[in-house]
Amino acid sequence: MEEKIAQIAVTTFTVNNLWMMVSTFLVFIMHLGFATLESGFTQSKNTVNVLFKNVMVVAIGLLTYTLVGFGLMYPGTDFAGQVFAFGGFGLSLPANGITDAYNPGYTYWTDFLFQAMFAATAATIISGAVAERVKLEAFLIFSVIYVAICYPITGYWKWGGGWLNTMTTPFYDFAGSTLVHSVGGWGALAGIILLGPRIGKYVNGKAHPIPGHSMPLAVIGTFLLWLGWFGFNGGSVLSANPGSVSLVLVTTSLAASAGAAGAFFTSFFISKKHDLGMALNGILGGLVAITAGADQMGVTDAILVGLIGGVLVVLAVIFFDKLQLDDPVGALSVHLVNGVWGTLAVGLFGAKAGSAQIVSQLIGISAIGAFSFAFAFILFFVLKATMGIRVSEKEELEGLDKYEHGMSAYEFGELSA
Amino acid sequence: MEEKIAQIAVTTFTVNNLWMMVSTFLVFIMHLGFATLESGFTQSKNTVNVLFKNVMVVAIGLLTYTLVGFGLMYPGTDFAGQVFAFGGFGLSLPANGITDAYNPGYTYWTDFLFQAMFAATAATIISGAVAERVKLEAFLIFSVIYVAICYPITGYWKWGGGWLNTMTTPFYDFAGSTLVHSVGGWGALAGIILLGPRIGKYVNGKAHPIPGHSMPLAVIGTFLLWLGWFGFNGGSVLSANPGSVSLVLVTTSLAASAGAAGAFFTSFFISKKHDLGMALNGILGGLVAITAGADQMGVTDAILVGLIGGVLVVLAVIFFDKLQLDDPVGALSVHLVNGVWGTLAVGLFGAKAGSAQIVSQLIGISAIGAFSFAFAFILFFVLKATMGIRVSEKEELEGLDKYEHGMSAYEFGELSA
Amino acid sequence: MEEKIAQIAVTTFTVNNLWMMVSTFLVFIMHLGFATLESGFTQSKNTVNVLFKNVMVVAIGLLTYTLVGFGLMYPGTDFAGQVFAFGGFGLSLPANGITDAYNPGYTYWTDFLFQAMFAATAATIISGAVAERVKLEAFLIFSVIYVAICYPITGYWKWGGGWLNTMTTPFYDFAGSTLVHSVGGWGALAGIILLGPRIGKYVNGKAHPIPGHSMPLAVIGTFLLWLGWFGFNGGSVLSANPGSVSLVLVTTSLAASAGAAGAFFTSFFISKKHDLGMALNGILGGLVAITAGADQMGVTDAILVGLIGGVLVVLAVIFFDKLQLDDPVGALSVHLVNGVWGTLAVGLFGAKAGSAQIVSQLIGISAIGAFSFAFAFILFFVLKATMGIRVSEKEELEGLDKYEHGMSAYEFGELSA
Amino acid sequence: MKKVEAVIRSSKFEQVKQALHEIEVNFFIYYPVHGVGNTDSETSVWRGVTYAAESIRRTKLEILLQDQNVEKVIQAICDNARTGDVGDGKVLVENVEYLIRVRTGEASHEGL
Amino acid sequence: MKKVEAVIRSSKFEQVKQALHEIEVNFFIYYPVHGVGNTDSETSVWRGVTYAAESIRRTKLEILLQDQNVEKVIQAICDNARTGDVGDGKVLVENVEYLIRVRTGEASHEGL
Amino acid sequence: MKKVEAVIRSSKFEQVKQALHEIEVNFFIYYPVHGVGNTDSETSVWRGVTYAAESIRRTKLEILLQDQNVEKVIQAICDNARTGDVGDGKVLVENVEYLIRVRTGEASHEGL
Ligand SMILES: Nc1ncnc2c1ncn2[C@@H]1O[C@H](COP(=O)(O)OP(=O)(O)O)[C@@H](O)[C@H]1O
Ligand SMILES: Nc1ncnc2c1ncn2[C@@H]1O[C@H](COP(=O)(O)OP(=O)(O)O)[C@@H](O)[C@H]1O
Ligand SMILES: Nc1ncnc2c1ncn2[C@@H]1O[C@H](COP(=O)(O)OP(=O)(O)O)[C@@H](O)[C@H]1O
Repeated sequence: MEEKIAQIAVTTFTVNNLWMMVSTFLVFIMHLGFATLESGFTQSKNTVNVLFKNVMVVAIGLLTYTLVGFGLMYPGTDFAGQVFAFGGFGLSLPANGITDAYNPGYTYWTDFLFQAMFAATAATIISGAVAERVKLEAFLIFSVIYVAICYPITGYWKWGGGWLNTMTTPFYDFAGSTLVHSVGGWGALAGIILLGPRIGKYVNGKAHPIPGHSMPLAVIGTFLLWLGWFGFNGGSVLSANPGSVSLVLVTTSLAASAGAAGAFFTSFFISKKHDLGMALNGILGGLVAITAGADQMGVTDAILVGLIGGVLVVLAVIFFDKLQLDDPVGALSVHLVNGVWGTLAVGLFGAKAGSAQIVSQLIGISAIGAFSFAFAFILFFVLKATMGIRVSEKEELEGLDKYEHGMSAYEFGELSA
Repeated sequence: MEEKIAQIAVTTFTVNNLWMMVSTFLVFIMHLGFATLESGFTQSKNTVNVLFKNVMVVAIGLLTYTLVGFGLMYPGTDFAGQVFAFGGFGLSLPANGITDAYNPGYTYWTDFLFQAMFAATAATIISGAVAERVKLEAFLIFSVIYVAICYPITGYWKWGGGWLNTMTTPFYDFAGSTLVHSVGGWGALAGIILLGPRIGKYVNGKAHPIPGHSMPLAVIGTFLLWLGWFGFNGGSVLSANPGSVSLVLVTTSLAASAGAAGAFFTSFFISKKHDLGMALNGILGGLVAITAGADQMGVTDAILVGLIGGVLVVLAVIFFDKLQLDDPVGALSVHLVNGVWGTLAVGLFGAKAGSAQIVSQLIGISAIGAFSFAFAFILFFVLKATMGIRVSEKEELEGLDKYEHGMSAYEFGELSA
Repeated sequence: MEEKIAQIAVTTFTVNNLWMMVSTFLVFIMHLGFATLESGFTQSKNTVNVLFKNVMVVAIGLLTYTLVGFGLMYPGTDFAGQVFAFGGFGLSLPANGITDAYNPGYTYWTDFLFQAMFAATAATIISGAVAERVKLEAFLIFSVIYVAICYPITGYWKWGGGWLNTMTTPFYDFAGSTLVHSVGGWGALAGIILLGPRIGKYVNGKAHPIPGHSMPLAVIGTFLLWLGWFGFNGGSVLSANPGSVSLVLVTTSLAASAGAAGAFFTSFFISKKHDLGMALNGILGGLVAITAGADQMGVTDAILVGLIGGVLVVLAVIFFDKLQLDDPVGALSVHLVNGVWGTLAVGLFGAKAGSAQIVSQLIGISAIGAFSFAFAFILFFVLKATMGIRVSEKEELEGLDKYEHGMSAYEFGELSA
Repeated sequence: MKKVEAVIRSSKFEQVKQALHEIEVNFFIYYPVHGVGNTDSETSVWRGVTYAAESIRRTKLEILLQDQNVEKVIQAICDNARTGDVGDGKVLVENVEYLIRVRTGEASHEGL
Repeated sequence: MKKVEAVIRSSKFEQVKQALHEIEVNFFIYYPVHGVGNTDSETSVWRGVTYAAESIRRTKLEILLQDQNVEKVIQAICDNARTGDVGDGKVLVENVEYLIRVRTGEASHEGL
Repeated sequence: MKKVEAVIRSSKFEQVKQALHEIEVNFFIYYPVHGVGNTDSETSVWRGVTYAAESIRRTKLEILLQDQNVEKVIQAICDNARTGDVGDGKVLVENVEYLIRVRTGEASHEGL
């Protein structure tokens, strides 16, 4: 009898942990989403390169996060309220790491893996923005350091219990509009500035489109990212709590849908065509925007946040083109702009809305933005000064696949020849 | 102690809700399955258009179902046994909406999202059938209205507790062979009739094949649909009940496999070639067929229902071509014919077999068929008379992508040039 | 009260079964992973053929395993310690088959479906190795027999409770490095030997590369396989035990990542290019290698096992090319070599390491290797002598799609014409 | 013997093919090409930027003919490839010195 | 100088290429084309409908040659592209006025 | 009238196109081809085996010109397609007997 009652706690723990594992799988599949989206939105002569970056970033990101990142981001409760802390290298199973004494929602291992899948996302966001011209080795080194050091530090500020979390009105970022997406977005901005645009992108100050090579890949990517977001946001509840998780899934889906609608109408208004690329970016914009407050919004809030996100994506794409910031896949518009918007929206809509919260949100956005932009800028700058970050003109024109990889993404010769 | 025991109910509710959320994800991914299947089975000059429809149908479908559909389909228990009922616009969390007092299997939010993912399916089914010639705006307006009004009304008749559910021998449709698939299929039939065939499809009364442009996309679509069906059927148990859900997964898988086998042999017999497209449609036919009785069938029943479904798909494709009903992706053969077959099979095989059940099944099939066909026909007819439902000949010949979207699905120029 | 307490056991059972169902879905999706990986790594003139095999192998595999395989592999506890046993044809729900009296982790139906998804994997592994030249009918017949008889017999030796499981130091193979992957790999080897290389692969003793036609498909395949492996390994815990399952997920992910890193460095060292195909194979090599001991390894063990797996893949690909064993997708290097390596690694790393274990591992590897290679060799040999196993030279040169299927995988004519 | 090369709208290809078959021209090759030129303005859109497509998709046909058949083939192509809008394409005639049929090795100066 | 154009079965391309290399013809271009004509009947199937493929995949080669080399190149192509079945393709010879090498700008009437 | 055919590096195509537009050559077609020949050695890798790519991707242009314009077009192409490395390609000039504009049916021996 006693034993049976003890089983209740175990079973509850098992359910929560199961949900967190499922969320981990969903976040994992976002990496395939990024790989397909980014390769679909870029040229076929660079497809192997884009895919290679996305594959290696996951692998290297996981290993790096194992070695350093996890210890930096979650140093433990002894380090609350600080700016920097480190819990040690590598992983070591704490006492009770596999029972609910560690956390009522998940084991130490689940915790690590869920967080590690998140971490690799930030680097992957950058990979799209610098695509078609960045040197592979330079990018991989950048990713390792960014995932190992920058992302965990700002992550610690909030999720690890650092200073942003211990302010009077704590900064709020439910699942990472700022901590993940903007951090990726600021890194992307630094990279774009230091790399410069692709050859031929801006001629006499006018943007000259370089269409992506495969819309089916882009659509596969977007759907997989939406799917993955169920785990990204839903898993951020950190337990299988039925009410909280299912609300988060609803707000996430409605924001994505509203984002599509917002981008659909805005882009049709601007170009009189039904722009598939913008609709896809609109979905992603809505998803990024809802991420900061997915558990705080009602149905109408979520739709509004997503709708505005979708409109913002379209305007931002055009705006960045005006500034000649060449972003092949729209990473800035999706992750940076909507990361900021979504974080701010927590102060404007939903349960936490209020002026104190707005101030806290602005503090968080600025502090994390400043730190991660500066970090990325310096890191890219050092790489540029030393090994170089951009491929040769010849390589860029003939395609990175040929020179860096010695292969083509497609061989249809046999087929149609 | 008391508290711990109370926890049992909460944990049980959490497990059930977790399963329903997983099912929701699986049904969601069916939309990617439809997008890839339909674009694979159509020409590359229309690929952006096909993808665009599939993306927007999900987004718009979710928003529409939020606003109207859910209230029409599940008006609440006060409206049992009727033909039409409406529970109000929008979503509003009922008291106890996030505890097992709402439903032992899921929260209000999970309920809504699971149902909303289903709803969008019906419109997506139609999108394949009318592909390569339908006007985008007309189709989107059709979808909004169909998902908002027609699908919820017939859905209410059975699942919402309406008259088909309160007959002496209630009509039985476990997961929607009729309520979802046939409803999509009848809408598709109406669209096909009013649109007419694609230019060049029937020359002098002979069918002239228009091959799809990518078999890999079609295969990806079929596997994702099969995967999604685990949630479509498995989630229709409405709880995580181990025995029921796992039986449903087995009958679903075996029917899909038998459908592949049935189509494989039938098509080889007819054409002496191993027709991949038919094998894929056979899988889908088997899946649609088992849907109505997935929880009522034994192993052998499931195999027979699927096998016949696979044979029927092949014969139906040929039959519809004889009638010059041009259905680019086989939506009629898969969803309409097997929707009807599967619903009927509940009266012939498995636990519910019997003449009273056969009669009830026929009543349900006919009533829902008549309503949804008439609804779709009138709706398409009005759209045809007003804004027009078909693109110009020039647009159709040169491809919808160029005129409606101003882009191509693929740009391999850079690669092979 | 009593009733509520009884509910604890039911709920616990429900959670465990839920996890096993999720694992089943993940293993199912591996089949799409194989389909896309194998078609990406082969020529576009044979794509329909490769896809067709992968689709039909799943369907036929499930039906075959229903009829014979499950009864051969899991004959029941009365048959412990033997070499051969048979529990009867077909499926029949045992008493208590849907309660935890059957098994605390899953129902009879879940058990069957999880195992059936595994079984089809072994045949699918072979399909890649014999691609681009094997006769479709011969391959399908081979698959049916291999899945129905060979795989279950060796599977019974260990997992079904046969002699390898009742040795003093039992052979250990957690999730099937040997029982699934090597069994597939040995079958592949037999097929490759009896078929001979593709025309033009070895000219004057030198390997002449025949590049695959689509790297995006190969990347999609690899990510889906990694995803599926979470269920393949995680599900092999046979319950949702939080500590065990989450550890397995971590070792699995780290081995995959380390495999990518191992292959990345090795192949760069050899060819001075960043070889995407090798990175993908490295991930798979790491996954196969960790499979035998995923629950016995620590973090560092897992990384080492995966790293060595990744290095081995690259060396093995080159080695098999030296031997003129033509393996279009690297099935031998991934599944056979790493299946052996991973099984052996259980004796070298982690909790079970020790000389007695090494001996047992060698016994298991050899016995199962000898049996399955001999079985496959004889079976292919008989097929070769009777119906023939290789297509005509003309068919091979012009592509199997044209002759066996009467269609092309891609039709881009409309697009670029 | 002559070689007639025609660059036409891809959407008109099926119709031209039928017309050629009707006048018993059963052998030819065709392939997709990009045409740069005066065309019906086609606006493309990519990520919010509207631009004039700098090239359009055309199909090129190559037909080997005996001299006396050139006239009617050109007529058939022009009649069937025409829409009347700018961008209908061009047909040109070149001289071919001689032709060999691979299967038999037989050569001809007039066509086979 | 002459231009030899050959339309052959794609499956014979590798063999023809080797043969050309053997007679020291190391420079040429090739590309895929669709051939309409007498071919070994190929039946295609799409969704249950069997139909004759209206075109087949062929590879076209273009080789620039000095006049005296034309003969042996044609021989090499015919010998190696032949299967003996209908549909083996055609080789034709055209006159080229002159040729310029882009790298150097040098022109020639005989070939480079 | 002449037909100028140029086989150039695909990466130089944009530059050549601009140059042609500058000298008012606004009409032409182009398509991708495989070039076999002396090229800057490109090593490819497939599954651990390094090999010399046996062909490279080139773009072929076809431009119809009045005789007097041939010279300057060749100049423009050569100037802009040149990198100086082996593999820059070839330009050749052929004679065209006459040309018909599909839209109007008008024929010309000098060009349109
Ligand atoms: N001088 C030329 N050389 C090669 N191709 C040409 C030439 N002139 C036109 N074309 C091709 O023919 C197509 C249609 O020609 P265009 O002059 O635009 O239309 P139209 O003949 O109706 O005036 C162009 O897109 C181009 O591809
Ligand atoms: N008059 C022609 N003009 C252009 N291409 C031709 C012509 N005749 C034949 N061909 C091409 O050569 C291919 C083979 O020719 P065909 O006459 O069918 O075979 P064979 O030469 O063996 O009789 C055809 O498919 C077609 O593509
Ligand atoms: N005789 C020829 N016939 C057809 N194409 C040729 C011929 N010679 C060269 N080419 C094409 O031109 C390309 C470049 O020529 P190549 O001789 O390699 O360089 P370069 O002219 O700089 O010496 C080759 O790849 C080939 O495609």
